[in-house]
Amino acid sequence: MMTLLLIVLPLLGALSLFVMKGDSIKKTAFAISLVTFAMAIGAWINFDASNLSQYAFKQDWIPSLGISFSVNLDGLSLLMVLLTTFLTPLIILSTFDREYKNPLAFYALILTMEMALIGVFVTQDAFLFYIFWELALIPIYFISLLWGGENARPITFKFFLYTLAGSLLMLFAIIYLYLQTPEHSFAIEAFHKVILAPETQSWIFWMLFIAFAIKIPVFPFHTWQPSTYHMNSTPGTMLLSGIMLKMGIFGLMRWLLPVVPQGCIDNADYVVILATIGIVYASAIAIVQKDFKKLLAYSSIAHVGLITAGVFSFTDNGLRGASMQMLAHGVNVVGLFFVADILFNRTKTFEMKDMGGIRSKAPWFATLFLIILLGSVALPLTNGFVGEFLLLLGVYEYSNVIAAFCGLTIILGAVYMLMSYQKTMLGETSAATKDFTDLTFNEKAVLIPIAIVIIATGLYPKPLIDLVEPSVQYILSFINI
Amino acid sequence: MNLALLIPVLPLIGFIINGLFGKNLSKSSVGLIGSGAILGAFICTVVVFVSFVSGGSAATTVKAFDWLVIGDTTLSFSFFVDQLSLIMMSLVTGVGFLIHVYSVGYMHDDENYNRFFAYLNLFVFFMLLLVMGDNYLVLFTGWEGVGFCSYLLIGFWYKTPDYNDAAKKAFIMNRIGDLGFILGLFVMFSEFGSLQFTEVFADAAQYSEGNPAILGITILLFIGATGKSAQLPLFTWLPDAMAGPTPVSALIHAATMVTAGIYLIVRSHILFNLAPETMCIIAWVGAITALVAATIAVVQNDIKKVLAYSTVSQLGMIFIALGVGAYTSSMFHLLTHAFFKALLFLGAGSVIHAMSGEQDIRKMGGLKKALPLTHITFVIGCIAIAGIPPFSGFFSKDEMLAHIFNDSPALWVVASATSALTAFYMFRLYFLTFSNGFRGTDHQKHHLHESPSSMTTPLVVLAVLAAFGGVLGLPLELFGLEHGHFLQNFLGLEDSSFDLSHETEIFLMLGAVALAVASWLLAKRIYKEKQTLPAENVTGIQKLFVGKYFLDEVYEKVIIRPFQLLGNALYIFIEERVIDPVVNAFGTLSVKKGNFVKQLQQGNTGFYIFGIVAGVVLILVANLIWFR
Amino acid sequence: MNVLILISCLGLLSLFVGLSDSLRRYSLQVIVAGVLALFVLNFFNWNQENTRYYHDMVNFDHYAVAFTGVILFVAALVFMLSKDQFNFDEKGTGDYYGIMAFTVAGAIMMVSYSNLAMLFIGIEALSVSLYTLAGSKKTSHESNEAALKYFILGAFATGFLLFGITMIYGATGSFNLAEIAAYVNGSKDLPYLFYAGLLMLMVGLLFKVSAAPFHFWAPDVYEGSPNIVTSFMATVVKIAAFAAFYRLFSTCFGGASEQWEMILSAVVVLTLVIGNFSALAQSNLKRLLAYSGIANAGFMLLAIVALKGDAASALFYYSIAYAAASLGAFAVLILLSEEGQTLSIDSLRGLGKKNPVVAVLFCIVLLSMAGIPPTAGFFAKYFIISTAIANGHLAVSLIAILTSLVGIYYYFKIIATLFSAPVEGSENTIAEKKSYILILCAVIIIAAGILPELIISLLR
Amino acid sequence: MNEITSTIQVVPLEYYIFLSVTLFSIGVLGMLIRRNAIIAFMSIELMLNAVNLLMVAFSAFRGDAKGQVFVFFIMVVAAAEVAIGLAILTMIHHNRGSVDINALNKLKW
Amino acid sequence: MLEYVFYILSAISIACALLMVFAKNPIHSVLFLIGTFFSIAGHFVILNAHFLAIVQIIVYTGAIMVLFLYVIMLLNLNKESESTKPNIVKVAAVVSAGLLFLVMLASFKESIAIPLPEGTDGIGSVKNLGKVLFSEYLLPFEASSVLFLSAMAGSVLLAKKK
Repeated sequence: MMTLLLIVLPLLGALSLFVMKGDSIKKTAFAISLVTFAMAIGAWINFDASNLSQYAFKQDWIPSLGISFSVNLDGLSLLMVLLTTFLTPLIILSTFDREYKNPLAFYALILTMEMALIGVFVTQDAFLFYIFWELALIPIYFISLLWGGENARPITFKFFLYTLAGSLLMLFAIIYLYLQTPEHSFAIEAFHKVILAPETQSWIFWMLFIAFAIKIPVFPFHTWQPSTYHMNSTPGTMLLSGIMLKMGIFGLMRWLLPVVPQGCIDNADYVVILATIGIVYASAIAIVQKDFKKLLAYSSIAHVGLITAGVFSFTDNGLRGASMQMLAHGVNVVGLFFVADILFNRTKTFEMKDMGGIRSKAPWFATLFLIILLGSVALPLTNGFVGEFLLLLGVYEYSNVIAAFCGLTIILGAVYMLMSYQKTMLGETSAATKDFTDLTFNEKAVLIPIAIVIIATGLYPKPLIDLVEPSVQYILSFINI
Repeated sequence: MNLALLIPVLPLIGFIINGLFGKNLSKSSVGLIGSGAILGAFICTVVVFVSFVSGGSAATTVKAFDWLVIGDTTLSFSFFVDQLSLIMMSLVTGVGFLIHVYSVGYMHDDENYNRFFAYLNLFVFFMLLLVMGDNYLVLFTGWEGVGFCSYLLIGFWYKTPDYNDAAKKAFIMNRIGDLGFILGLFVMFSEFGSLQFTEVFADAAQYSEGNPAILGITILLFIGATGKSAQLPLFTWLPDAMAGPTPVSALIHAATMVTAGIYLIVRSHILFNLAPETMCIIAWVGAITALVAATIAVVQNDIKKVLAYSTVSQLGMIFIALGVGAYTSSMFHLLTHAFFKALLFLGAGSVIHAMSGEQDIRKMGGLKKALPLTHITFVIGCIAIAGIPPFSGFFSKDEMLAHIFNDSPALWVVASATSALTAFYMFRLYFLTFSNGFRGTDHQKHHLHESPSSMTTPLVVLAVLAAFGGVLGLPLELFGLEHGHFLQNFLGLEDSSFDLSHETEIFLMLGAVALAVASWLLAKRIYKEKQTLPAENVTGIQKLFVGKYFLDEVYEKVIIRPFQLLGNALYIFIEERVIDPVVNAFGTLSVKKGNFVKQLQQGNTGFYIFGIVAGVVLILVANLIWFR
Repeated sequence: MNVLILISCLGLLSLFVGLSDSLRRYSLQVIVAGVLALFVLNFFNWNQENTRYYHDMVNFDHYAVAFTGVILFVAALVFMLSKDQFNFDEKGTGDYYGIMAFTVAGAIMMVSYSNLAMLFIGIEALSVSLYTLAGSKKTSHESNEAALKYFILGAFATGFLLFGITMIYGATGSFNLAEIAAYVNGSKDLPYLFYAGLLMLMVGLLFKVSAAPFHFWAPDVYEGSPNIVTSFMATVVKIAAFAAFYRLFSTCFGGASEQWEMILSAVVVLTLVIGNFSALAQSNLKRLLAYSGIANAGFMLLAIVALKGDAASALFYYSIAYAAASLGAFAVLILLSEEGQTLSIDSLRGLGKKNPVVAVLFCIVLLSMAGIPPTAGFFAKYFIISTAIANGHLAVSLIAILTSLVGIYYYFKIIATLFSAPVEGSENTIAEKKSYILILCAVIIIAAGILPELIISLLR
Repeated sequence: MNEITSTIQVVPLEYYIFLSVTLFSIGVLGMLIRRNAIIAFMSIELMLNAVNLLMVAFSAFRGDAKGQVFVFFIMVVAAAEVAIGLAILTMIHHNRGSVDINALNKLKW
Repeated sequence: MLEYVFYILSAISIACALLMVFAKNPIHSVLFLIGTFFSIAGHFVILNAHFLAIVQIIVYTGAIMVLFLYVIMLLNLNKESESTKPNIVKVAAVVSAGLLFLVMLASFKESIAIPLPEGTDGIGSVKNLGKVLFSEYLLPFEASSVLFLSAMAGSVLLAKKK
């Protein structure tokens, strides 16, 4: 029931906004997202990680087609739900000092998005998964289109159609799998039972993988991403980068590995190589970016490339690392994009060469940025390290040469992140930054929780790892037959 | 033993207080908190040390909390208290405390006073993690953490772009090494299934010499060490790191952080002993680094740069010793070097303080009178580093040289040459700074003054240590006790066998001393008596030295530029000309196709009839072909 | 059966109402009330024991009753939408309603026939009425042109249809579906005559459902006809045509499926490609809907390709989803045209600001057309694709899925326009308008999306 | 009445098919080649007649009256269509003064 | 003997059909079409469909073609004013119609072996046809009245002037 409530609450919240006026809209939206977060925490408190189906809710929906509204929480789902519900209030809070036109629609869309995202993470039915998956795309389409910056329309369309193309392939694969299930059911257990020939698994694998890969995005399916992140309003970018791309990785772990294990094993080499190329490629491009937001976009590609490689190492370390890094990346990237937003808000530019010296003007800002940056470059005792270490270890167990290449992210990540920090924060102030003001209360209220989470989960990740451990083992049990 | 937990925690508390609330505290309380935290840690260390020794010197593990789950094991955040870590802890907290005290005076006028102490405390925290960790991952945590603090402190004066570049360079070069380190950990984990020191070493005992996995682990760990301890090819960051405040140079870039590589190898010596090839590489990398850095130091004119290259050179020497398996002497030299190099840096800081920030020794001279205390301590430091008895450097260096000779005379030649050069450039530095007349501006001359007592006290303490630190390594036979010396017996490391005769030993000792004294005299002749100043334009091989072997330029041309070009090329040619257009092509093609298909709709009924007829014909033909 | 008789009577009644000067203004009420009453009456035909009437001319089985219900309901909606739409001359309204009622009668024949003669008469009753309706705006050149094009091409296609029927008669000696089916299933080697006849018959039907390459009439006729007639054609007529198509092929020709499957698959692909890509390049909303109708036809044909399994319920669901979405779109179109707006997509700019309710409802409609869950449009496409895959038509299903991406593009282009800033200087005057039909359609779309089981279980 | 059987005996069904297809094709040709709507209508009538002929032939060869009944319906429909078609034509001629089917291409693309 | 009748009738119908298509004047086309209809009525006769033959003449020539003539006269279309299509289109038209002809022929030429019917004498008679039509085919018959009604109302609506 709790799981259902987690889905329904944001939706009801979104609807309730329609009776609100003025400032109370965003406050209500924030309150609702906080309550959702509290519920997720509540779910966590009484959680028994070893039980893979908790707070389950199941209601037949289209029984004749074996479709049911079946949701529950396991460790992995709960982790993602925690991420989503933690970030959404922050994303909403990040807008408090900004003016967005038509706030009613804006916050309603954000809450709807939260609903769809939670749905994606908790569903146990492939059909429902697909529905939430698509449903998540609609709010972000509108957010991109209506609140996006320059060239919002063509860029939104590219992003939208690109991801949809992948989704449609996924739909095809899901239907095919459904038809192969013995009892004609969309339930994930039924999918687990499907036995397919290796060749069939292979093409199903690619269909599903491309869908996820576009969302993640894995090189070379990434080109929608930098422009979309760059053009979008900050909440849009945060939603996309912080939570939405996790859908792809989550999809890999929940819907790809256990369902077509042989296909995964047969094609893992290609995927890992693509991911590795993506890491180096995106890092190299990030290094030469002059625009801060684009730099973040490319850095994100590099990070998720590593996560993908980790997932496809099929090792417990790789999957644990992927889970941890999903959380870490979500938190960090939201923080970083908010930093970009603050920079843009004060300087009206994303060009790093026009900035500098902000540290002396805004010590709070500089320090919090630094902490988030450390998470991003995976310094030990920050959240990024936990994930990255486990991921690299996982990849190493898969192939030591590839691990060496993936490991370049340790160096290259430091190069571009420190470069951006230096260009924006250090040095003498410029014309654009001479009147830079330090963080407002609301801005602090966003960045400080992020910083705390970065350090707290870096210092003591064990509860989280314990949380996902049974799920990871369960996923692996399909691969290691 | 749980007191050990407090040792790293105290600096952390200091960091948090100073970092979060330092802005609102008075400078004196900031200094008090910062230094007090380290002092507390030092006291705790001493207490732990004493109880450790009195408790029969049994290594113990103190667990803080479970940290990570890797593979099938849970890695805990635990501290390991044994002889080695205790020595390092004492060094870190002891020297660290002195430098904190020194900083109270040195940084007194800085607007970011609290930030400085916060960073220093954080550094000490990470350094303690590094030396106290009971597994490689905690060690790595400290390892990365000190690198990060070094970044913060080098770029402490962040308004100057050069300093920021230096900080970034330091961090990134460290990270290159760290990649090696972390890969080494992976190999280790997959080989031993653990990263716990005790477990790894216990397992390693079953491996025979020359095992490829061990070889891989040791080489990768050594790559990590080259980054942190500034060895070729990753040493160029250290001289640039002098951009940071001088106490930082003393603490991080002389006494503690840069010795982390040595600590790592000594800590893992059981593995390294199984990999003779790696040892050979270490020795030669150390040798080349030592010589290269020494030659560069000879022509440097920046007081701190001379010391920096000297540090690189000395570390190189230690690596030679490590490479020949002389772990105890390495540790010995590490300690004495920490004393005298910290002393020298702090002395240099005192000089710079007096000179209002001037660092060029050509513009100094004759400071003997103005800075008497600094002068005395600096001389002690110079003599110690030059290896002239009876100061500490003599003992440690001599011991290393003897071991090196024992293993490879060729290395010994290099090491001795380095040693001679060390004496030369140190006294060059000394004479140019303190002797003869003052060469600076009138304003500077007017301003010259001895530093406050908060700065000189640490100098004196360090001078005493630099002078008498050699006691640690006095052969116990002199006192009629058993074989070896105090440090050796205490550490109980598995050094390589040592079979030189006493005669050879004494001969080597005398030779080294003679060389050092000769170098001293040569420096005195050139720089004191002839009053030669380093030329503006250098010629011949000196160009190479002044240009620092053009390593920075080579890196720039061979690695950095090509990589940037690659990034640009990927961005412009692959991203924007291939991948993106391919994706966009689907869109544009669709629209084009739409416009084409649209043209079919001519509006002309006759044409539509054609369409229908054509359709029927096609269907019937298809039917005829397929199903006839 | 009673429904069929009564709808014809209703048409007659409308004609009479149209004649009387005093009753004329009630003609709309009469027809709407009549059709709704029939819709209710139709429910009683469900699960009747004897479904075959008049020497097995018509068979009101579940399939027929279900589709009759849909046709009546959609027709009722179209009639409701038609207020003030037939105001070309004062006297004609009742006549138009009468003719439309006859069209519905033809449509009901098309969904319930069990004899080719009834199919033929049904198609012709439908077509002949539509020729008139297409040209009903007599002073408009577009309407004239639409009527003539529709007539010439329609009659031409009838020729092929008849040729096909003749051939099948020649081969089987019967017009009765059951007998033909028995013949098909009974003999191993069907004569070639039969196959060719089958294909000619298929051509005739493909024309009616506007499948490529027999679709050319559709965009022109849709655009030229009065809006209300277009909405009628796009919904009632199309559903009837598909129902007839499916009924024929599933009852009679399933046994010979390997013969036409490939050809029909090729037609599906061609239809999807032409429909979607042409729609992509449209700037006129009505014409875009016409092409989107062609694309939808491609999808519905896929159900016929699949034929087995749940294809009937898939087609049924699709019909409802498609009709609801189309009607919603036409409701907006009619709102626009009532205000004298051009029907270009750009005239929708700023609607989101001026009239958010209509904009959001239209948005729901468009989402359904694009096939975004959880709207009815998604399930419609899903059921069809699922059935097609289940019957092994993987390649054509994949193409259908991918071409629907193109569809998504142009539907979302409209959505984007709805919410983009209005053109400078132009006053969008539909600000105050409401359309209950639009609301109803949106509700149906959402309800059918949330509870699809209710609909698909009907024909299982 | 035994003439019928003899007709069937002397003229094979194929001939009727041939004749019917020929007439049908001529009708199609007329549709394709002429622009005059009246001629197009007549071509359609010709096509329908070709179908009628064939239908009657089948009916005769099968000895089954249903075919002939169907022809009856075809005639009915043809008559109805002609009525509508000519009405449309009249209307268009009234509006535009031409019955050239290709001149009607306002609606396109 | 009968086969010659068949050939002659066939020749007439094909020739008249062709002339109908190619005649410049619509009036001539109408007349040629009537010729075709007559010859088809002849075919009906030799196929023993006497009733249909009569209906053919009455409905087609008597009603439909007269309607055509009437419209042509009414609209003054009896001029040879039709702008001809370009030659390329004509060639294309002939080619496609020819192709259709060939393909249909190829598809249909294999007839089926229909067993010779027995007792088929009276099938084309009014009595027999009436029986079939008003028993078995009553519903289509009634339904076609709907069609007629619709066509009637439609024609009136469209053709009447304001």
